[in-house]
Amino acid sequence: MHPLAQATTQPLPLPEVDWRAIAPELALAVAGVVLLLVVAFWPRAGRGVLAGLTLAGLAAAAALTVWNWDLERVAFEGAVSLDGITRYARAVLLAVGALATLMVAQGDSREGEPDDSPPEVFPLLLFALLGMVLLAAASDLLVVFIALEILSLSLYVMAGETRRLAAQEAAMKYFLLGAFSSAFLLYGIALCYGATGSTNLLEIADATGDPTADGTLLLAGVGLLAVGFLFKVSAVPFHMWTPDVYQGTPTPVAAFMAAATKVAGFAVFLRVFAGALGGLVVSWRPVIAGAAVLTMLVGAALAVVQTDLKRMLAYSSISHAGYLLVGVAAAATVPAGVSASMFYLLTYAFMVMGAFMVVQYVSRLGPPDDDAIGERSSLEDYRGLARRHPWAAGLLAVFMLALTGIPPLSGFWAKYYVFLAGIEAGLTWLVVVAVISSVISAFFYLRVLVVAYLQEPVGDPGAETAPGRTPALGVALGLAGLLTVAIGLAPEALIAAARSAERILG
Amino acid sequence: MLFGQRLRALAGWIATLAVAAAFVVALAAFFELLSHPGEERTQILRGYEWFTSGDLRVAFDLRWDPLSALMALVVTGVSSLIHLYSIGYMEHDERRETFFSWLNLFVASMLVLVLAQNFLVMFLGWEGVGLCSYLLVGFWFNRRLLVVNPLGRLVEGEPDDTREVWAPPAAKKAFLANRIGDVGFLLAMFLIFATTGSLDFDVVFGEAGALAAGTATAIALLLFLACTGKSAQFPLYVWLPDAMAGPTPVSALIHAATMVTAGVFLVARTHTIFEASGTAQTVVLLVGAGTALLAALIAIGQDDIKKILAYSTVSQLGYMFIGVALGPIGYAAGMLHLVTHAFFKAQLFLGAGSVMHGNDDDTDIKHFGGLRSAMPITFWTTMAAWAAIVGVPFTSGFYSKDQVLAAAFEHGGIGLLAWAIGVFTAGLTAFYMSRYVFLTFFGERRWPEGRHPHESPPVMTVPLIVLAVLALVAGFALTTFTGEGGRFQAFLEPVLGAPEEHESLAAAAGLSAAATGLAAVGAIVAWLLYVRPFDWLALRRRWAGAWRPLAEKLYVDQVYEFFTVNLGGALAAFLARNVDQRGIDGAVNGVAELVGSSARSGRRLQSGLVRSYALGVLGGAVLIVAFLVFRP
Amino acid sequence: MTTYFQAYGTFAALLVLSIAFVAVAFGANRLLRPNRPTPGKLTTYESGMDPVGTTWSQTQIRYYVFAFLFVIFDVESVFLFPWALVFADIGVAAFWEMVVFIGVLAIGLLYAFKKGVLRWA
Amino acid sequence: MTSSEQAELIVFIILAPLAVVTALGMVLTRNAVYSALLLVVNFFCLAGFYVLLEAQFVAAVQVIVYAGAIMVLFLFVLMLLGIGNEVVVKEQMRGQRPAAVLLALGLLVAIVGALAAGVFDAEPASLAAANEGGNVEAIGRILFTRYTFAFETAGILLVVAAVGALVLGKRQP
Repeated sequence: MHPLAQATTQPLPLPEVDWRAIAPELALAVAGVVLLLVVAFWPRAGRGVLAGLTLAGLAAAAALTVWNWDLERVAFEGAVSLDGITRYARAVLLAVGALATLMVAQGDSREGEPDDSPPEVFPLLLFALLGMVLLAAASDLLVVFIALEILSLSLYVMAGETRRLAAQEAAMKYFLLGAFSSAFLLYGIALCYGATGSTNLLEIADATGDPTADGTLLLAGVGLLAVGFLFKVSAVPFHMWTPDVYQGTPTPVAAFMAAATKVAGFAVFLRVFAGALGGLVVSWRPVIAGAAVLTMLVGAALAVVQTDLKRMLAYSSISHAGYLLVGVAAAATVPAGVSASMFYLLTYAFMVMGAFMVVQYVSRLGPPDDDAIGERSSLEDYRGLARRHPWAAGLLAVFMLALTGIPPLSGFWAKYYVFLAGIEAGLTWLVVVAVISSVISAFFYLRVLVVAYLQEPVGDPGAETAPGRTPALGVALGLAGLLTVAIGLAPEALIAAARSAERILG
Repeated sequence: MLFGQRLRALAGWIATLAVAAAFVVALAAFFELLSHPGEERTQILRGYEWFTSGDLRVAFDLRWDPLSALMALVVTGVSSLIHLYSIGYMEHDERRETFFSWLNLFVASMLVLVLAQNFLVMFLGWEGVGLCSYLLVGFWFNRRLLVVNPLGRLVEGEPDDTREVWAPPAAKKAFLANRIGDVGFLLAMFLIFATTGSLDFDVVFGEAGALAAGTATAIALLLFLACTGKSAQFPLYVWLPDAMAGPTPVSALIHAATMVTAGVFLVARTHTIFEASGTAQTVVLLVGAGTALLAALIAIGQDDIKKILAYSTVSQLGYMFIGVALGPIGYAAGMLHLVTHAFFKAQLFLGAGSVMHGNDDDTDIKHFGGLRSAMPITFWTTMAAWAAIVGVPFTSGFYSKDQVLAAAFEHGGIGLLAWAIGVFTAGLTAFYMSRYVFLTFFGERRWPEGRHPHESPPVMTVPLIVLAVLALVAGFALTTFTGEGGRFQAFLEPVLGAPEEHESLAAAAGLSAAATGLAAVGAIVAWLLYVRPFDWLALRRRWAGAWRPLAEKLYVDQVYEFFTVNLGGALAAFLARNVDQRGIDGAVNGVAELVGSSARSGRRLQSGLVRSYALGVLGGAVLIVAFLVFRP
Repeated sequence: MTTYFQAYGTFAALLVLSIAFVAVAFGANRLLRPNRPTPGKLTTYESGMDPVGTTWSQTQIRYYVFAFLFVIFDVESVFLFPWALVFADIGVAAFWEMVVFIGVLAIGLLYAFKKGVLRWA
Repeated sequence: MTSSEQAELIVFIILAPLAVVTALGMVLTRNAVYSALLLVVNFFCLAGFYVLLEAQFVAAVQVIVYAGAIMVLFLFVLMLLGIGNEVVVKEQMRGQRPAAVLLALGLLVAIVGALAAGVFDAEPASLAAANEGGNVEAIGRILFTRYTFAFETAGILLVVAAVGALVLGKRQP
């Protein structure tokens, strides 16, 4: 029955407030608001204080996530659902948020220099995380849209947080194209509502089970939903903004975007496509598979020709989105596809953040650029890094090898599981393409190592400035490196946790 | 600081001792293994459990059986000698501690590869050796590096060379070939898991016989694709000669003795899978034989001593593949050739390194001659290895090559073709190897004025002597203590299976005579051409039509280059120009444009890029929606 | 019973009337007035001063911030109408719902206030 | 056809072409202010459509928020940029316009195809039941019960938007 009609024929049901179900989200919202007020009322609060408060908020949310770990229910009349995807995504997102906080806290100013980054970046980070966590938990297309907009708006502003022209340009591009794609998503939601009479994923799932209905209208909506999600996870051909934006934005924000947006985007992708629209898998699978092929190959091929590390990482993140799409394509028929994708997101988030952390570290080595265009992230700046900064180079090697998918590191397992799920779902051809793409990708990851380990630094080494004290960045780097190695050596527990994410409540 | 300096000086010794210790441990474990009866000689070390979930159990399990013991002994033994040699060879390199750490990393990876008990651990080693090889080949390239991006922005190097995409070309080639091979390994691994549900060797090999023929063929051929990359077989062999650009000990260790034999080892290790597919075995046989012949021909045309040895390695690897493609009768022969080749080819490379060391790093064979008296130890040890590779009776190469050829003959059918090619190639081998030693050590002195060739220090010559002795006696020692196929075969039988009873080896004597005779002819021709006072360069000019193709490596590289560099470069440039418009320089342009427009945010849209991005989004949306609405 | 569209008849009539009123007033004006333009008459009236520059002058960024805040609170106010209508039916829960909603927005306003965006200096 | 349906048709026939023409005019005109004003007219047409569909609340929102607040914002932005020194739109990449037109038409065809396949066979849900007690009240009922959660999150969205605008606005030189 039409939900509007339903509302009037019954006495007004008072909404049951399930505080516990959304406790982590509430914690994030409260923390964000508190940080906003701190920024407003205490303008001289240092970045350390703000970062500490942010981390406290994240810790509270994490504690509540753990408290809620075994909760499985649909809350707020189907607005959010607590299931494996939700809790796994919550955990990963909060960890990513903590690392991003450390990176942001470090900033790019050195001792004695004023910081260009505004203090608002901390509350915005929390709001962005709130949007992401909500997106991962949303079980109603309306909530999906609102959550997506919360995270997008926060990211637009964060992308342009510094006065650098490149950052401003990145923010503008991201905003314009993001708004454009949101329009598609919204139209998709409208068409889905029109076709099924509901925006609730469970009810949409029921509607897809009706064999008599002509699904064309719904499929058009599904296609537009796919456009919106594919844009967020930067899949080809909706990827063009990614390199420009990652290159232009401040490195901490780029890292956050690369890691966290993917986690949230794929969580909702899995929930909507593998969950609610699982009945239509025959129709949408070619779309996702086609996008996966394009994404993997275009991402890898274009990464090869880059000479800027941030830009290269952007293309690399595009090709990783392609591998994840293999997981999504498999997920509707093979539950392992869900767990493989979630595990992939976990490992990918730490690897890519780690890589960006090294970028942030290296960008501090050169003299601060006067033209204020962008950050120092050209491959040139990495020549001979191993001799000057063996630790940074060593960590860079760990992240690059993990991104390549070389066995003892976490990235290998991620690929391995996703590819296995693909084969299990009968998408062997797709896996073949994925393997070929991952082979191409080794080319550019290892090139970074060649530059760092085999080449002599250019110019006068004396011109290099000290990176300054980087306690926050150091901790973040250590954590990311440790996680990447540790997950590689002992992936079992995390895979088991991902397995529990296989059941989608809708 | 002082301590650091001293440590740097000691780096080579520390690394050498570490590998030597590994060798001692391997030796002890080997004798422990021998104390068990044949059937119980497979021990599995249940190592660190990577994880178990569901039906998949992956652990860092190691396997100690005759095959892996053999490989481990060869790897650690030869490595110890080469490490020792490197102390002298790399004495003046300022980054020698880096060199030794990578060399050690290589040995560790190689051990992981040969000791693996499942495909995943093996893949770990497989990738590890590839990575080290890549790094070590590129070790010296920072001296004359060419980094040119596809859009032609030169970072360093020749200003008009825009073909090289980014890295030292040799390392790049090695990398590409190996990555193509890795596709094979990965896909084979997925296929194995998809069909047998496990990656553990025991489980997989237990089910290998029950595989459908098509599946077995697919897995075997994918594995063999990996082998052609790692072990430099046709069509992926082209990287190995180029990899000679690395330091010579690297060539000796990685590109002659150990890593390149990993493919042979892989076929032997997974022999049950290959046995399940006759097609795959035939392919291996033909590729091995073809590569042996092709590389031997090209070796004749080379003037660079390391290139000659590199093509020789490719050719000898071909022999090994012939051996392991033949089934149980050939496995032991192929593995024996692997062992003996490790000794004599390592010696040859180290000898070549010694020659280079004493001749200002010159590698052109035309600039040597008569070095016999200047570097006697190098000369005599190289002659020992020469005897082995040429197949002088009772040297190690004689036994191993002979056994491979005998097995091929016995195998019959397509094996006869391999046998014929092998015998003919033996003649070619004798010719080009003789050419190498004659032009280097015999005849008149051709080195330029002012050069004073000198013998290398003991730290380099001791390994030469040890390897030379091994090259002479290893074959005899390993085979002739017992009859019937030899002790070596019996040792490997628990792993590789016993051949069916074969007829008396009466014919074998005749067969070896054929190969030995042809080799003698090759050596004599080389003597006539290169040792007698004879203007062989004039001969070469007269027969330029025949010479050119050999010198030009039969044009295989050119064909590849056309496809990879021209087409690949064009594709990359096309992508950079048309798909990623900002590409490499675009980012700067875009910003410059912004600066020009005084950074008013509204103007930014005029750059046109955002519009084209939006068009991309729109185009994708139309495609997707149209596909779903008007679905077929 | 009046139909849905008849209910809008009055509204439509009012619309037509108001447009007609303006049209008639200006039309009559144009028909009746004399028309003798001089350069002085055609200049923009700026309290007797000579106008400087073009009619388009760049406004301050401040306006944009105000406009933006206006949009946000406009949206907020829109929600108040349906809320007021059903408030009685739902009861106290509805009250708290709106308190939370407005409270969150009020914090935004507080932030803007403390940041001094609302001051005109 | 009842008189009500007739009235509906007449209004639609008046509004639909107007909506299309103003939309096209908005895109095609070179003067940004005309463009903005045409957009206002277009918003009013949309409001008319909503009235036709008996969604009075949405119609009112359309007028208040879009034609009112958002248009004001647009005009401020236009003034901020200074229309006087008009930017000559230069085509940087040839073929963008025709490509855009073609793709837009493609999307139109695809969506119309979907609507044609889906809308006409569907059983329309009862508008009367949905609008019982008045359109605004019906919306209030569902918004403050079933969609409470979305409603509150929308509040956060608005705050984020406000903070973002202030942060970016304050940074301008």
